[in-house]
This record gives sequence, structure tokens and C-alpha cells, in this order.
Amino acid sequence: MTAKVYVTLKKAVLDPQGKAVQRSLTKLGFPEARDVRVGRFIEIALEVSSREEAQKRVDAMCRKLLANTVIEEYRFELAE
Amino acid sequence: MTAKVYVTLKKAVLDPQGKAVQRSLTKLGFPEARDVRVGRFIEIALEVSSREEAQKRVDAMCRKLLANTVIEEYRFELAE
Amino acid sequence: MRVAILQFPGSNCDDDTMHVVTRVLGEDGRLVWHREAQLPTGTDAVIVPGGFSYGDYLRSGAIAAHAAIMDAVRVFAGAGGPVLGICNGFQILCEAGLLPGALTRNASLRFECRQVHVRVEGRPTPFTAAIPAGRVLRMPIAHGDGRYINDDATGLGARGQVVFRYCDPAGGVRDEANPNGSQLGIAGVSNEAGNVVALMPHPERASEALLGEDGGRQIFESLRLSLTPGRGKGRAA
Amino acid sequence: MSAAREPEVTREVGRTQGMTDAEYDQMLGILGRTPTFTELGLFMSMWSEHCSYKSSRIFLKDLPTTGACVVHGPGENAGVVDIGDGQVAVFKMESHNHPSFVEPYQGAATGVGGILRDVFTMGARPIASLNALRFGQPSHPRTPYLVSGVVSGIGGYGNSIGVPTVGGDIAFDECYDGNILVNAFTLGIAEHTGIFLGRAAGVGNGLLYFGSKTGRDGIHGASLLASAEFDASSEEKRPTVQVGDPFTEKLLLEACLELMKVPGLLVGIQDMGAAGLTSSAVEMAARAGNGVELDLDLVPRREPGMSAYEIMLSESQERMLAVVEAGREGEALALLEKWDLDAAFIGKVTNTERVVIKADGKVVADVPAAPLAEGLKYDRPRKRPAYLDEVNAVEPLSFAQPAPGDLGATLLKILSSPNVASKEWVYRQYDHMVRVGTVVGPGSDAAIVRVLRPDGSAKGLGLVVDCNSRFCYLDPYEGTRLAVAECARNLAVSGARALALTDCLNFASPERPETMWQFVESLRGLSDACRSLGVPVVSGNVSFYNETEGRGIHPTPMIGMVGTIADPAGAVTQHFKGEGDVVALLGLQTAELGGSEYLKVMHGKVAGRAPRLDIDLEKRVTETCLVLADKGLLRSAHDLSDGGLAVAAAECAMSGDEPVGAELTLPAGDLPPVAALFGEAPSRVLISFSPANRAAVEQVAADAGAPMAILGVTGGRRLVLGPDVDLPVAVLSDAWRTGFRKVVE
Ligand SMILES: Nc1ncnc2c1ncn2[C@@H]1O[C@H](COP(=O)(O)OP(=O)(O)O)[C@@H](O)[C@H]1O
Ligand SMILES: [Mg+2]
Repeated sequence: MTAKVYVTLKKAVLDPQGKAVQRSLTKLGFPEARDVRVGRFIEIALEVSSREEAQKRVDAMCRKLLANTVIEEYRFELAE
Repeated sequence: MTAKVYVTLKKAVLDPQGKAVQRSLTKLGFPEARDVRVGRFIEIALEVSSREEAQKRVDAMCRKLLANTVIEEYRFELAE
Repeated sequence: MRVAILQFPGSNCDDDTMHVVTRVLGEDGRLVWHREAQLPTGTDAVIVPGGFSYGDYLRSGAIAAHAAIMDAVRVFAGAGGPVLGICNGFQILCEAGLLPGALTRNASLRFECRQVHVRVEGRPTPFTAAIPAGRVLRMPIAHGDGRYINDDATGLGARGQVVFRYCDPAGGVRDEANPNGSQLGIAGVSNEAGNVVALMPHPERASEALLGEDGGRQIFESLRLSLTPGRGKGRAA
Repeated sequence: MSAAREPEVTREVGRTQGMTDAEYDQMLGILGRTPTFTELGLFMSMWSEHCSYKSSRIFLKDLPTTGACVVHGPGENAGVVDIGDGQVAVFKMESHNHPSFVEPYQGAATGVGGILRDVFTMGARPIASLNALRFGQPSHPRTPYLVSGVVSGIGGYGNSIGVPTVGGDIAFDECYDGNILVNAFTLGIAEHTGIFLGRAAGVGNGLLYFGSKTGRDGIHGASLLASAEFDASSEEKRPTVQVGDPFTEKLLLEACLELMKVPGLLVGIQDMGAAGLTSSAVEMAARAGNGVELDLDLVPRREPGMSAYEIMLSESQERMLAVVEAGREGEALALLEKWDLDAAFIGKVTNTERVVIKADGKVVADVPAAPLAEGLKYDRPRKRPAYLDEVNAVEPLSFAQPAPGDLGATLLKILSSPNVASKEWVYRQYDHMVRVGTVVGPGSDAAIVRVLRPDGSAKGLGLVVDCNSRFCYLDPYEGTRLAVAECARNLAVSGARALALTDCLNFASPERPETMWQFVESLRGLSDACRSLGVPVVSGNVSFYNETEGRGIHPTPMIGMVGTIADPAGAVTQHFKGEGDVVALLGLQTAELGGSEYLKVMHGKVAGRAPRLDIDLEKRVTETCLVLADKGLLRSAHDLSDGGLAVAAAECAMSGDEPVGAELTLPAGDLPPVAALFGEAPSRVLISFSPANRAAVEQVAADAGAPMAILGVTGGRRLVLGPDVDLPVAVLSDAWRTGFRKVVE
């Protein structure tokens, strides 16, 4: 099973990287990119027996290591 | 419209972050995480008139700025 | 005093901190490997030094925060033992939950290595007890992830937990003097009890006149003083 | 995965992979049969220009490489010089030009990683790095991207591993539009008795692989292998650019130094650089006059299905090959476990003098080590380039000169040129203070780092890299001499005496007779300068093929020089220290505007004759600086280079924490103002000293026979330079501090 984890800064936290990318896009001729947020994308190959287990374990991984919930939020998807 | 862009290192390219995260997960009691790849996740709020246009423009943004196709690959999804 | 200096894979200011503790201050420094379960017996203080623990992969300090030795540090800090985090050490202590808040990418998005000024403030801590409040110290920074964020930054200040703020040479806290976009110019904080302190600038790089600056030494001198029996409770005049 | 699946080797295959028919025949002669595909790979990579120095070897042997301080000269992974107290300095410079052009961040990062390994593989702890960079013209669309990427790549690697980047050199010219230069220098310190060499000694000893796993990256790196034999999908699997992992390198560094401390455990060691496992195994075998046997099934791999060819030629980063005393394998592995590094014994030292490689239980290569390691030697045709007469005939003073009232504006324009402007934008991104040894960091003439003697007291080393490639374009012989002299002078004005140097010779294609002529002229200049200054060459690197679409770069023989200073507290920096100091010029004012920044900025020309170096005058000037520094008589000293006297004076005034103005006259003479202000005659230094020491300073200069002219006194907020330039230091400073940022932002 594979887990795809998306970690982004909480909305209230300033994202200078997103701002910089947005500015560069505008300069490069993409003014239609109105707002940009940059986060992390983590792909995990899992060896688990069930979807439920995967759900529980990946959530634990996120809370323990993959995201810093002081400033970040996460979500994930599971796929075979 | 929103574009969600996922940028990851090409498979054959060394992913030092992924390697370090995988090791750490194992030590933290998640041996089921067999392989980890760390990439970027970029969310773009777009002002475009059609899905086709969005498709074309985001692809151009990826090639021009968001991904370095020498070592990275990208994919993206569009949503209203 | 016996100072335990932690070593994680990727720490790179461990030797520098050791140099200052042993050669400059003439004290007893011990390097402690991350896999250890215990601090050396008789440890008076712990320093979590700078560097790129685990390459700073994922997030700065995130992986090191889970090292075995950090459990021992937690116990030591819980008993009131003085703990100082420098740069990556600050990031590790935040990630470990021993300090409030988080450190993220500099607003400039670039690594910044240069001299800055910080103003000493907040409640007296073991690392600032000998430094008069309001004094300006000049020390270098060298980090890419130094922007301090805390959703209660104002409350933190009100409780006296902001120990250092970036300022101009005259002590004015201004945006232009803030090298990384930290909230309210926060350069260093303490826990509620005041015994765990961390800052982004490097006092160990500003402890010898030969290297151009020795103001940072006051932080180590403060520790020495506060560990001297019967001293160090209040703040120096 | 073995020979069975490998393509048949024919002359045609050799050709498509860049091997000439003569080389192919030579290979057949050595083997006495048709090689396997893996064997072809070994020959191709070991005989590549990069690994074998085939076009440069016959000339390099004439360099002066000996001297009292030299412990190991060229031929080892890095040069080793004695710095007293039982200590040695180990240093080298390497290019990573092409990878950095393709992927600036990773290319530059892995360049730093490579040079660090060259130094610690010898047993030295790296204590300082420098970098020399060349980019295309600022207005080229790719320049900002390349500058940002390269600078953050150098910082990303060096900062993380914790080796301070204490200085460097950066310049722009359109000749680098399609071919940037990224040269990385590292210096380490070891005990004299603790040096390790890349030798596979001791038949029966084990070959220990450690570091990162081997992947399919960079297989085309060293050998510029054409890929006709591979289909598109296999091409996709072989990224030519590697990703650096400074974290693993830090572990590798600490692990190596720990392994080396265990008495008798390591017999030899070499990093896997260009041509990966191939070059380390072959070179170590050949240096010891032994053979090696490798079993590739034991090599830690990142991905399944790698062929023998791929494993042998992979340039995956952060890997080492060591020879371990037989019977002590377990000890070595236990130590590497502590550092979380992959490690495996992959073979043995043999007495066959052959490199034997097995995969899947079969022998896939069996070749003699010596001819592989020795490589080829070419004496390529040389021809003096036709452009020289034309550019040398240009008289710089024939172009319209600014009116006296415009000289101030001219100075501002030159100060804001990215070649001259402050490089703070660059070095602020480098940790230049980690290791608490940086006494003088970037921003002055040479860096000074502290080295602790075994007894704990401090001594110092001076470090600098330099090369004015415009001068080398106008005259490769003189230009190279000037580069060596400027390095030595940069050290001297900082208080350090030149000890030894390394070089990184960046040139266009050696297959072009004009390039070979430039190369040989440049080497002649290098030799002459080294001999007359008594500074040996202890290591170096040649980088050919720096060209795109037939347009070569200017010859760029980058020089990295190391000097010593007994007491680092006596180091001198370039900026004026306060009001009321006397300012004087050491050296002679001559009209040298050929190849100057003035000519380029004001007239867009790189033309004229390169300045002439009077080595005797040079020595008298630098000796004066060294004695003055040693006696503690100097408040500041700054050598004159790009932009001449006017730029140097401005830098003295504005580069300190506090600006300090000065009121200066120009030295007497009949030079036209542009030549007096902006001429780039070598062997000149601007010094300042307390008025109380004036007589003593004059005496020192007189004793050394150095011409000296008093120009004025420091003070105020303006810089006055002769009758025509009078500007607030703040205005100069603004032009100088913002000039670079304009390029990148
Ligand atoms: N790429 C670089 N990396 C680090 N420092 C640099 C770099 N380029 C220039 N510097 C520093 O900037 C200062 C000025 O450099 P430069 O103008 O080349 O001096 P000079 O004219 O003496 O050769 C020096 O201290 C040098 O070390
Ligand atoms: Mg100079």
C-alpha cells in the first residue's frame, strides 16, 4: 500500500516561499497564478495488512514526525 | 480553479531526505514504512477561463519554474 | 561546572561549543552521543549545539528531537536543570516540545550568515542572570530556518519568556534589524520555568576577541555564576 | 545482469562512445583480445581526459612541485604541506563546471562534496573552503538563475557539513554565457604522521566499500559517454546529475577520521570521485603495484538490476573505498555501524597486478591495472591564436576618456559593476564562521583562519583564490603570472606569507591548437611565477572542453594559494580603521588599462595588452607588507586590483562596519587621470598607519626597496581622490553594496 501525505503550513502562518513562487510566476508571464502555497509531499510505501491499520499508522507517523502541528496541517490518501 | 502540483525526484535520483525520514520512522517504531520519498506540494489558485487553458498553463509553469526536469518529475490535478 | 554537549549525526557546532566550554572558560565539557540513554553523572547543564542534525531533512530539528538522549534531557529539564539550545539546538528543543513555538524558513528564503544584535530581556534565566536587562549583545547568526513563530507570541513576552530580541546596535527592536522575519523580533525564548533557554544566534562564535567579538561569552559566564552555590537567583544590576 | 546481457564490443561501439581508433587498438594490444563491455567502460573512463590528463600530462610535469614545505605534491588526492608543529595542511581545488551548468544547485553542491572528500580521504579534517565562480554576462537570461543556484548549492553543502566557506572569487563575462565555471577549494589539517594515501597495499587485505549505496547516477559523468547504445528508457534511468547528500558526507567524514585513528586498521583509502569505483580501485591497485579482485554482488546498491558496467561507472556521491588490514574487518564494520553508514567488504588485494571484476559469479572484467591507471599521453598541435595581434594592438587610451568632471560618475559606475561590487550577497549565504576559527572572513583580501597547535596555542593560515581571466585572454603567460602574484600579494597584505598553491586550469577544447597554445603558455607563466616567488604547486586540476557551440571561454587558470601567519591576532584587514591615519601607496603607478574593468565597463572592450609584472618589484612590495604586518605597524592594507587605485581607496573607506573617509592626492606623475585612477598595474598596495609610525613605515619600505608615496590622511565622511573625485562615502557605498544584488534580484 502507498500513503501520500500532504503537509502544508496552517493558513494563518505566513508562507514566504509561496509568495516568492507567485511573484516569479507573475514575472515569467503567469499572472493567472493568484495565490501559491508551498508544502511537502511525502510518499510512503507501506507494508500493512489492512486499510484500517494503514489509516491508523500513517496518522500516527504524521503526528509524531511528518508534520509539526504547531504550524502545519496534514492530510493523506491511501492507495493500493 | 485550483491546481495541485506534486514534484518529486525522479526514481533513479538519490533522495537523501526520504532516506533519512525512512530510517527515523523505523527507529520510531514504524518499520512498516518501507520506502519514503519526499517531494514538494504546490497549491495554486488560478484565474483561468477553462480547464483546457488551466491544463496547458500549469504544465508550462511546471516546466518553467516549479520542477527542475533534469532531476525531478511532476504531475498535477485541477479542481474547481 | 560539568556541561553535557549533545552530538547528533550532523551536529557541527558541537566541537565549537566544547572549545568554548573547555578552552575559553576552562570548565568540564562532555560530548554526549545521541544514542546514550543517560547524561554523564554530575551534569550541571546541557547544551544542544548548532548544526544540521540529520541533515535538517524534513524539518530542522525534527528527527533529532526523537533521539534517545532527548528523554534524558527531558528528565533533566523537568527537574529544573539548565538547558541551552543554540541554533539547531533551538529547533530541536522546539520540535521536542521543550520550548514553545516553531522555527521555519527565513523570510528572505536564503541562508543568512552575519553579525546581528540582540537585546537581553525577559525574566532572568540561568543563561542571562549575569547580564543586565536591556544590554545589547553582538553575535553572528548562521541559519536558513530561523523565523520564530508562536501563535501566542505576545503572551510569551508578557510572561517574560522572550529572552532575546533582534535589535539595532542601540537596542531598538525594528524590522530592519530582524534578519529572518521572526515574530516580534524574537531571537530566543525560555520555557515557563525559565531553565530551558534557546536562541538562534551563536554565542560560542562570539566568545573570543580574536574572532572579532566576545559578547556572547556573557551567556556562558551567566551559567557559571548561576551554578555557583548561593548565587545567580536574581538578575545582575 | 552480467556479461551475457552486455552489448558486443566492436570498434564501432568504441567509436560511438568517444574512443578513437588508435585508442581502441591500443586497448586491444593491452588485452590481447576484444574487451567485454564492462572492460570497455573501464578503459573509456580511465582514459578520458578528465581521469587521464592525456592532453596536459606532458606539460604538467614541468611545474615546480618541490620545496622545503612539500610533503606530498601532485599525484595524490590532494597536496600536503608542512606547517610546523608536526602539522600539515592538505588542500586542492576541483572544477564542477558542466554539472553546475545543467543543474546549478546540485552541480555546485556535489562539487563541494567532491573536494571535501579529496581532503579528508587523506586523513585531514577540512577546516575551510573557498570557491571561484565565473558566470556569463549579467544580462544573460540564465545568469541570475545560475548564480542563485550555484551559490545556494555551495552554501547548502558546506553549511550543512560544517566547513566554513571563508572566501572566493566571482566574476562575469560573456565568454562564460554557455559555460560557467564552478571551482571549489578545500583545506584540511592533519598530523604529519596521520596522512593516508590511496594505495592497495598488502596482498590479502580486504577492500571496504562504505558511504552511500550505489545508484545509476552520473554514469556519463567523467567519460562523456555517448549514449547511442542505450534506448530512451535506459537513458531515463541514468540521471547524469547527482544529488548531493551533505548529511551522509558529514557521517562519512567523521567515520573516516575515526577509522584512521585506530592504529593499523586502514592501509589505504580513496574516495570514489570521477569514474567512481573504477578509478578508486584501479588507481589504488596501480599505485601499490598490486591487483584487486572485486565481487560486484557485494556492492550496496540503491536499485535492483544494475549491470556490472553501471556499478563500475556510477558516480553516486558520498562513497569511499578503503583497504583494511586482513583479520580486522569486524572492527571496521562495527565503527561504521555507529555512523549509520552502509558498508561491505567487496573484494581483496591480490598480487596479480590485474583488476578482476566478478558479477553473478562470473568474471566480467580482467585487465592489467597499470596501463589503465597510466592512461594516455598526447602532444596535441598548438598554434598561437590569431585574435591576439588584433586585441593586443588596441590602445586603451585611444577611446574617449571621461571629462574631469565625470570621473566621479565613472568611479560609481565601476563600483556598481558586479565584478567589483560587494560580494556580500554571496558570502552571507555561506556559513563562514563555523568551527570558530575564522579570524578574517570574506570581505577582505585573503581569509585568515586559526589553527590550534597541539599545545592549544593559535597560529594562522591565509587562504585566497584568484585569477583575472581577461589578462589571460590577452596574454595567457603574463595573465597567469599575474594571478599567482595577486594571490601572494593578497596573502601578504593580510599578513600571511605565501607557502604553496593549487590550481584549477579551466580551458576550452584541447583539440583546438589555439587552446593548447594558451594552455602551454599559461603553464609556462605558472611555472615562472612559482619559481621566482618560491611557491610550489602541490595539487591541481585541469578542466578542458569549457565551450559551447565552438565558443571557448577565456583561459582561466584559477589559483588557490595558502600562506602562513605565526600570530593570527596580527592579521591585517583592508578597511580604514579610523580618523587621522596616514594613507600611502606602495608600488609604482604605470599606465596599464589593457583588460581593465574601466575599459570593459566604459567601452565594452576586453583589449589592449595585459599589465606587465615586474616580479622583483612585486617581491619588494609584498616583503614590505609582511614586515610591516609583523611589526604591527599597519592599520589597514589592501591590494589594488580590478578598478585600480580609485576602487581600492573606495573599498578601504566603505568596507568596514563604520565608513571612514579620506582626503588623498594622486601620486605624482604624468599619467592621464583615467590611468592613474583606474589603471590596473600590479604590485601596488594601499596601506594606512598611525602618524606616529610614519618614520618606521618609511624605513621598512626603504629597507625592502619598495617605492612608497604618501597620499593623505583618513577622516571625514567623503572620499577625495586627487582634483577630480570628491564623493560622500555613503554614495560610493550605495553603488558598491547594491551592484551585485541588481544582477540576481
Ligand atoms: N564566490 C565567493 N565566495 C565567497 N567569498 C567571495 C566570493 N567571491 C568573492 N568573495 C569575497 O569577497 C571579497 C572581495 O573579492 P574580490 O573583489 O574578488 O577581491 P580581490 O579584488 O581582492 O580579488 C573577498 O574577501 C572574497 O573572498
Ligand atoms: Mg585583493
